[in-house]
Amino acid sequence: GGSSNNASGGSDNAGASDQPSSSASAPSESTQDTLILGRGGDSVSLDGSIVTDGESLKIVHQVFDSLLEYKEGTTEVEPALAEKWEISADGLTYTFTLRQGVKFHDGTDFNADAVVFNFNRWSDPNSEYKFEGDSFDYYDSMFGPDGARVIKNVTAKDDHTVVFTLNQPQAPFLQNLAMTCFGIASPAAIKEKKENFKNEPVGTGPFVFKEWKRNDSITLEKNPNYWKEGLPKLNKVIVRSIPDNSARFNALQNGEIDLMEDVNPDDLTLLEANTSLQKIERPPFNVAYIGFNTKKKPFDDPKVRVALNYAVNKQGLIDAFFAGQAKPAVNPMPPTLWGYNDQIQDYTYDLDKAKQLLSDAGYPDGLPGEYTFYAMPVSRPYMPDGKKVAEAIQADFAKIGVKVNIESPEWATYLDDTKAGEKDDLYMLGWTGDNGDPDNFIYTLLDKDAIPGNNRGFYVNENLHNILVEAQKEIDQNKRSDLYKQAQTIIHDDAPWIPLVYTTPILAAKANLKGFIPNPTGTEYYSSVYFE
Amino acid sequence: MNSYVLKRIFVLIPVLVGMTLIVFSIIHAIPGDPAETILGQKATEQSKEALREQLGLDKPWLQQYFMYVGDLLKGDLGESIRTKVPIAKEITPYLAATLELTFTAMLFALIIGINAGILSAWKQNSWFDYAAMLLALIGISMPIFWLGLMEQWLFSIKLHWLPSIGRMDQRNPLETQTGLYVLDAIIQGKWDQLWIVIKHLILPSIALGTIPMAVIARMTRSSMLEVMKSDYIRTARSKGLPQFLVVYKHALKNAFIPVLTVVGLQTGSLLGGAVLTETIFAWPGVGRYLYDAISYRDYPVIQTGILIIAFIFVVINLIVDLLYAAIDRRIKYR
Amino acid sequence: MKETVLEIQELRTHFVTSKGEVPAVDGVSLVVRRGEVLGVVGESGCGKSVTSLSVLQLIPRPPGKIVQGSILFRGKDLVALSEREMRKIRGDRISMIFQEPMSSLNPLFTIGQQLVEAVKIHLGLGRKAARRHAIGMLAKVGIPRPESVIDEYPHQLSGGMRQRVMIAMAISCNPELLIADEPTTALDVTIQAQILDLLRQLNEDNGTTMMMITHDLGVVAEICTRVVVMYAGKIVEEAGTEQLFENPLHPYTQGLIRSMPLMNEDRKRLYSIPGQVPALSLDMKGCRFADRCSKVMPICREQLPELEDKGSGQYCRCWLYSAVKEDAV
Amino acid sequence: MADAAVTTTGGTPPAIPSRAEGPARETWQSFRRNKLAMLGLVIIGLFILLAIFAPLIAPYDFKEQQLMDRLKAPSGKHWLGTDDLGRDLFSRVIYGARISLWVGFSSVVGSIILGTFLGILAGFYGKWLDMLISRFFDILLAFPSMLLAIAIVAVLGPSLQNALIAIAIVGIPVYGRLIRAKVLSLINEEFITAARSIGMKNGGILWHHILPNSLSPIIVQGTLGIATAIIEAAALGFLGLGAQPPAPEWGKMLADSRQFIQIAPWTVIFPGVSIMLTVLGFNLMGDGLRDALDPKMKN
Amino acid sequence: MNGPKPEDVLLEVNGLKKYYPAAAGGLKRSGTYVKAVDDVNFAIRRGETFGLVGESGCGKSTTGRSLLRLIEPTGGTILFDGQELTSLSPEQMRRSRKDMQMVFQDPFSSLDPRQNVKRILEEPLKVHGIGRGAERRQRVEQLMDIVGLPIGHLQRYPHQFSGGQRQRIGIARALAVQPKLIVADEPVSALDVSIQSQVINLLQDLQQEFGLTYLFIAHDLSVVKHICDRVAVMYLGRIVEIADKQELYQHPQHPYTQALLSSVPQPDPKAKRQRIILKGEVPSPANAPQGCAFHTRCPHVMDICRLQRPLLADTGAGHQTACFLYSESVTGGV
Ligand SMILES: Nc1ncnc2c1ncn2[C@@H]1O[C@H](COP(=O)(O)OP(=O)(O)OP(=O)(O)O)[C@@H](O)[C@H]1O
Ligand SMILES: Nc1ncnc2c1ncn2[C@@H]1O[C@H](COP(=O)(O)OP(=O)(O)OP(=O)(O)O)[C@@H](O)[C@H]1O
Ligand SMILES: [Mg+2]
Ligand SMILES: [Mg+2]
Repeated sequence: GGSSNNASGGSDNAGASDQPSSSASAPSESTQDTLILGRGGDSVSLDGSIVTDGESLKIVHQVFDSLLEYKEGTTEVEPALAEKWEISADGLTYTFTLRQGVKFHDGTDFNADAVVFNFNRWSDPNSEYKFEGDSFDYYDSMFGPDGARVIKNVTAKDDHTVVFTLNQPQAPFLQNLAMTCFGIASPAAIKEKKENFKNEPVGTGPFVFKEWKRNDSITLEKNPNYWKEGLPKLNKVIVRSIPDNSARFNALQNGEIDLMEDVNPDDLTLLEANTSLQKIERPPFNVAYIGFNTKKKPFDDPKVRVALNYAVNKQGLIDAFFAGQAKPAVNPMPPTLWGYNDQIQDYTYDLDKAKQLLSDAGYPDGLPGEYTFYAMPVSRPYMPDGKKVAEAIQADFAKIGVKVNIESPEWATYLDDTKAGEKDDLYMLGWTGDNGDPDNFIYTLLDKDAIPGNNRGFYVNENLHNILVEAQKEIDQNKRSDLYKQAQTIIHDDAPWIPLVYTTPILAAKANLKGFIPNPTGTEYYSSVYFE
Repeated sequence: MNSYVLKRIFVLIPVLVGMTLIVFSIIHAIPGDPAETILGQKATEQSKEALREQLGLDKPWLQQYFMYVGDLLKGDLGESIRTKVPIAKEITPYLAATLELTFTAMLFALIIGINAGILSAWKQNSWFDYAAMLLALIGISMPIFWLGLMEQWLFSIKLHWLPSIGRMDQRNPLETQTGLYVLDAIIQGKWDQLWIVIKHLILPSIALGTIPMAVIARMTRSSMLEVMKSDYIRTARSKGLPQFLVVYKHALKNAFIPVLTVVGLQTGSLLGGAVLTETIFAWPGVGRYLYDAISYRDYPVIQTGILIIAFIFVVINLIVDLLYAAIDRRIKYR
Repeated sequence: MKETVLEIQELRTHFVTSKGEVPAVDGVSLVVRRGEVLGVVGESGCGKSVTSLSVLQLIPRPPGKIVQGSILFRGKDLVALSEREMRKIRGDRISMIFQEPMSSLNPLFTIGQQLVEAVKIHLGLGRKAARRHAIGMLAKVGIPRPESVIDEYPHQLSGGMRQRVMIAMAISCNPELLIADEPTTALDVTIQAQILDLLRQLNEDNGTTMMMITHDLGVVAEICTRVVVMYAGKIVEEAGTEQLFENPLHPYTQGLIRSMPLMNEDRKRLYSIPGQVPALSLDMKGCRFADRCSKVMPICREQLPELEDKGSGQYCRCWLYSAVKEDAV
Repeated sequence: MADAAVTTTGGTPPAIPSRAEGPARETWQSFRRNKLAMLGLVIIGLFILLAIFAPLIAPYDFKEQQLMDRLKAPSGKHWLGTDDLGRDLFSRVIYGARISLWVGFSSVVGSIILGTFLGILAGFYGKWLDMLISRFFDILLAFPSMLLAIAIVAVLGPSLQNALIAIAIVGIPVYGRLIRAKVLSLINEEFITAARSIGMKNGGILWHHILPNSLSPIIVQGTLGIATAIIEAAALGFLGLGAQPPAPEWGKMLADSRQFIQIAPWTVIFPGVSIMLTVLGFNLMGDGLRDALDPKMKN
Repeated sequence: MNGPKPEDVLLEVNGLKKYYPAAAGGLKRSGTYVKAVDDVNFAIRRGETFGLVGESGCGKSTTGRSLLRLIEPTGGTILFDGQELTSLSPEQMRRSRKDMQMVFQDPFSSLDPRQNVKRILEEPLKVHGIGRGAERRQRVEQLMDIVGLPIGHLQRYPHQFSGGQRQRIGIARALAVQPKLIVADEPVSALDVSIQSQVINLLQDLQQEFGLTYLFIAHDLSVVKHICDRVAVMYLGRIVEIADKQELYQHPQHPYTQALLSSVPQPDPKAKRQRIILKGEVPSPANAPQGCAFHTRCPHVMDICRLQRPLLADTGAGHQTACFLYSESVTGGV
């Protein structure tokens, strides 16, 4: 508290001392043990294996543990449910020794059978635990689709030892296993709850799922038996969905929430001026892009795609909508990731050139007809306001004779629709890396294996596919790096996307919130968070 | 009286049938294949078929309708496509939230509206009358979503007087028994929490209640003026009754009848306006539930949500009708 | 001569409307004496009701206002009284019956609730006593089953019964003056006969002083002892009832009587007063009846005649009988 | 207050004016005396002019973006400031008037045509037809109107046109009932009996007596209805169920700008004020028309 | 004088009935009827004025309107100028209305407020295709002249006229098509005495000039006495007595007629007559008493009156009465 000289008068401490509002009657700040987090969208499902969106995984991350995990604030692999592991020389057999004494939230034991159960559920297309409408997209995209599975089988050697046998070596195998989506679920709970498991998840993580009020809040409570000593520090975490960025920011200023994601770039000045708040930067690890639906004419033509690439003013967008907290994107992966090809020159913003290229492609008067341009209805770390950016781009496209209509169905529908690829001609989306391997960008998003799935443009390039598969099998990181650079060149020329930006997502929190270490992947444990 | 009640209810039957028919048709009015619209194109034929079966789309139209009504009568309100949870179960907390909000808004509208109307009529052509009626006119012209935003801006963001969103400080949650937080807090005797709940209610109720308040104030005023001109008021005055008795006993009771109609109708504006208010104030009510269902194309939820709100509306108007008859004994004879 | 109960002097009651100020009552003076029934007759809109409402200070204000004049009730000027003091008189010492029995009772209260109000206030009776009193009054005005009627609502009664209730209400505090504003106009003849009978009884048995407003000369002949004839806001003639019918002086009164179809004699053709009642306005001059009068003289259009005593209690406002007229022209 | 009624009090013959006055002329005269109503007329007139001459008045193209100039406060260059895409707010507000007025007028005209048709059928021909149509009205009215509009748009898909259709449908029973009640009361008027007694046909009675006499409540309700329709369209726009970008619909503009309420309040204030003013204008005018046309029909 | 000779009769009504279903309070129709007009018989001769008197609600208007089939009668026959009206098709009926017209009671509501006098008077001409252009205009001006209104007032609207003038417009409209019969439903009861005599005189003049036949409905017995040749007295949907004017007023037979006549206040303070004051009020036609409808109030009630309904029977000299006092079977009892 205390007075200050900032712009908004004496109200430096929006949350507490100045007004006798809600927060004032909360128990004194020092003993606060509930974290209220505000974010832009609700989760789609709380079964991490069937979703790919960050808002779902954020919660899944708190409830489930994977065999491995990333060190706080990085993408380095650390032991988690697996204490140690051995890799066979051919890279085809991994033997994990599991942590003992760990229990699921429902009281059942975590053991090798549970691991086997989970992996079988994901890999067996006929598993009785694959429920109506579900698909294990992440599994398919990280470990190959049915028919081209990387993992041959998973067996329990004893109660605490699991053996993975691979069909082929996979370089980022451990990296992949550490992903949130491969959190181990309680088999008993899945068997009991069936379809409803995705609404009432049960894992071994630091927080126990308590309640989900759709589109309002998810309540998590401390797991008293958590295997990490002394954690979690919080008693309770409430994650609220407040779609409007500024409403969320208001709530933070007003003390109604403690931590918010995705600060509106336009609100940065307010945030920095407010001494009762702190600004938190997430290490940049994402890319936002516009994808072409290459199934549809005329976007099956690379010339058209390249032409449109010239029609986007990335720097203008960054200045306008990102408050400078972003860089123009060139490649489908962020420059902070190894293997980034910095030789590639971006397409410049040049409407005349764009027109010229369209004309070359056989469209001297612009593209015929009107196209549906899906713009994200929610705020994402890589894209605070998709609809507005889309509107700006819409105007530029119009100048070169490309008429697009913006549509923004609700988020889950949006993801479904773009995955189906029937309604949209262009779509805006982005990706935050979740395991620190280029594979997780390029293969996941642009390989033909990721159809249907994350390759929402239905972009198929055999050449690229071969390179990516080779890179997966290659163990030597330098060689892999070269392969990925080669892949980026192909992609640049083929232009299945218009890469937009790499952003540094901004979070804001109350000044007295400590121990929050943002992870580049966008998901972090709240277990070490506490209030001063 | 009882036969009057029965008659009123009887008259409602065709309306209820029509309502279910309209709501039932929602899913049929979707252009193209509803199953595909809901599930998306990539859905397997198998899952589409399953959904059609769940929704009963595979049967003849009339049979579908009877099944639908049959389910409703059994209390089965369908299942959400998105969450697979029975809607009857899922909707309850939202319903409570909406009822609390609309009730508070109506209370606010009634208390201020009726009193302003009486005063205006009493002091006809005074500055108070002019000011109140101008304000009321502005009130009925106010887009409530804008009013809500402005309130939020002024009272939460600028002045920090009141919370901007939600029903309750989540750090300090309330054990819910009835789902109506005010009631819960009172039952449990948690007075400081009651205060927090009330503070959360103020802004959205004002936003939602402004239009009904303005309408009620105008109606009360004109109805009072009308009644004050009537012969029986002259009779009452000729008996030498004091003015306050004339106004509050003889006039108000008569003037209240048209006001009551308006109150009934305005609950419709409240229930409809809840969608907007709840969106702005992140109020976890049926309006928002419904709004979300629309964006998710969760048609069973849309159908049921609309049906429930319309049903509440119909019931409230039935109550209003019965209240009439209680106030005015002539009505049953008409 | 009996003592004076009410004396109206030069009463002017105006209404302010969008079309200007309307002098609905334009200098009316009259006297009501104890025990008599004074009739006030005249065509629709001539100001009968406004006169009577002025007495009780029940003119809607705005648009109405008493511009001038005094209304002396037992020597006290009602115009000067405060609303509070006036309330003590209304319903207690002066009470009133209105024309429309249908709308003059509050539809939402029972007969009893409406009857006891005045009794409680003016006679200070308790609940039970007031009710007993009310039942007694209902019986007195000839309502069958008063014990059950008292708990009924107005809509359950017929027009005649309602008018009886109104009368019961009006006489329940035993008023010194009862003003009846067209009490039978809305009723059928057979019912009208019943009500007139009741009123006559009240006058004869209890000696209730009445001011009876009507447009029907038949009613006047039936019940009134003295009559005042009004035309366009002014009194044009005043006389004892028999005198008036025998020897009407004012051409308007004459015309009125001659234009009525009669039961007991055959008239080949009715007399008809040409034209219609003039619209009231402040800038009328001369005799209000001049335009329709068959005996009109130049002065009639110029100057308003005074209401003059023509002997034996008959007064008339007409130049025909005025001595001044020759000088004036 | 409403002294227009005085002409019919008692049997007093009204002062007969030298020139014959039609009801329309009298209405206008009593309307003109009502200052608030005239204010409403002026407001509406202003917005109508803005809408008609938008291309001439608007200093910029309403969809022209100047990303460099985004969220600029009102100034000489941009009278009402710019929005977050650097579009001139003044121009957008002016073009927005087109959309709102169009939606208001056309949806109300639509509901009036259908409502009047059904209302007359029900009121005039009665019997089972009346039963059927009245129930239909009851059913539509059983849904809160905003909700029904949302439901209709949910089925038809979000667009300005569908919003317009929804609003029009929601309005049908309002006018239908009004007309039906009016017809029913007119039918009992003696001049209708008189028309029948001189041998007039039903069609003639409808056309020459019933319709002209039903017009005034319809005009009043229609004017007020435009106000409602504009608010409803804006509400649908606000929820994203109405006009789609880059259409400068006021409700949509509000929704898109609400996140800038703190840093650029003008982006929220001006569209809101525009909605309120137009709606206020129609409400004032509707009130005035009611007092002038039909002093007895209060609320 | 015996009953009218057939060729003299313009209108003959036999067994005319009009029943309205009674509105019931409960769920179902009560099955009872309001017998507004119940078996009414009378005949009107050419050129005479036939009076129909009775108290409010006794069915006078219903009778009058049924004659023109403005109300569809429930039963009975109407023979007009040799033609049976009840069997005509609606279109034929519409055309034959040219010969029978109505004048209404309420001078305010019987003229369309949105039409000026010219249009009001032209309407019947247009409907029956009488004249066109200049001819029609001439006819309209002629009508104005006949009823004594200045031609300069043709462009005026009804509200710009006084009650008496409006009644003249109504009469002019009825005259426009040169009817044989005019049903005048209380044409003067809304008017002040001084105006009333103007209209009565006008009606009488017109009758002379055009040889009109009137059915003159009224509740004012003195007016009826003045204008009519023969008079019928109605009570509760039935005619209880018909006679020539002089006969009826001098020798009323039916106890109701007697009471009625004695109730009329006489503008003659010296005429102290024996007054018959009836007990009670007119029963509602929804539950009319059994037997003679008047027996509940009749001072001469006999046992038979409660059981049986007396028929209208000739008691000599064309005087018809429906009362057991005058029927032979019970004469001995009196
Ligand atoms: N509230 C009012 N506002 C304006 N003018 C009024 C009002 N009340 C009465 N007047 C005018 O006062 C005049 C006298 O009215 P009043 O009611 O006294 O007539 P009346 O003689 O009682 O007629 P009636 O027989 O119709 O009752 C009328 O011309 C009328 O226009
Ligand atoms: N449409 C109707 N539905 C039901 N009952 C009706 C209807 N019209 C008239 N009645 C009833 O029929 C009876 C006779 O009505 P009618 O109008 O003929 O009486 P009236 O003699 O003309 O009376 P008034 O003197 O009041 O004009 C009344 O009791 C009335 O309540
Ligand atoms: Mg009067
Ligand atoms: Mg009648």
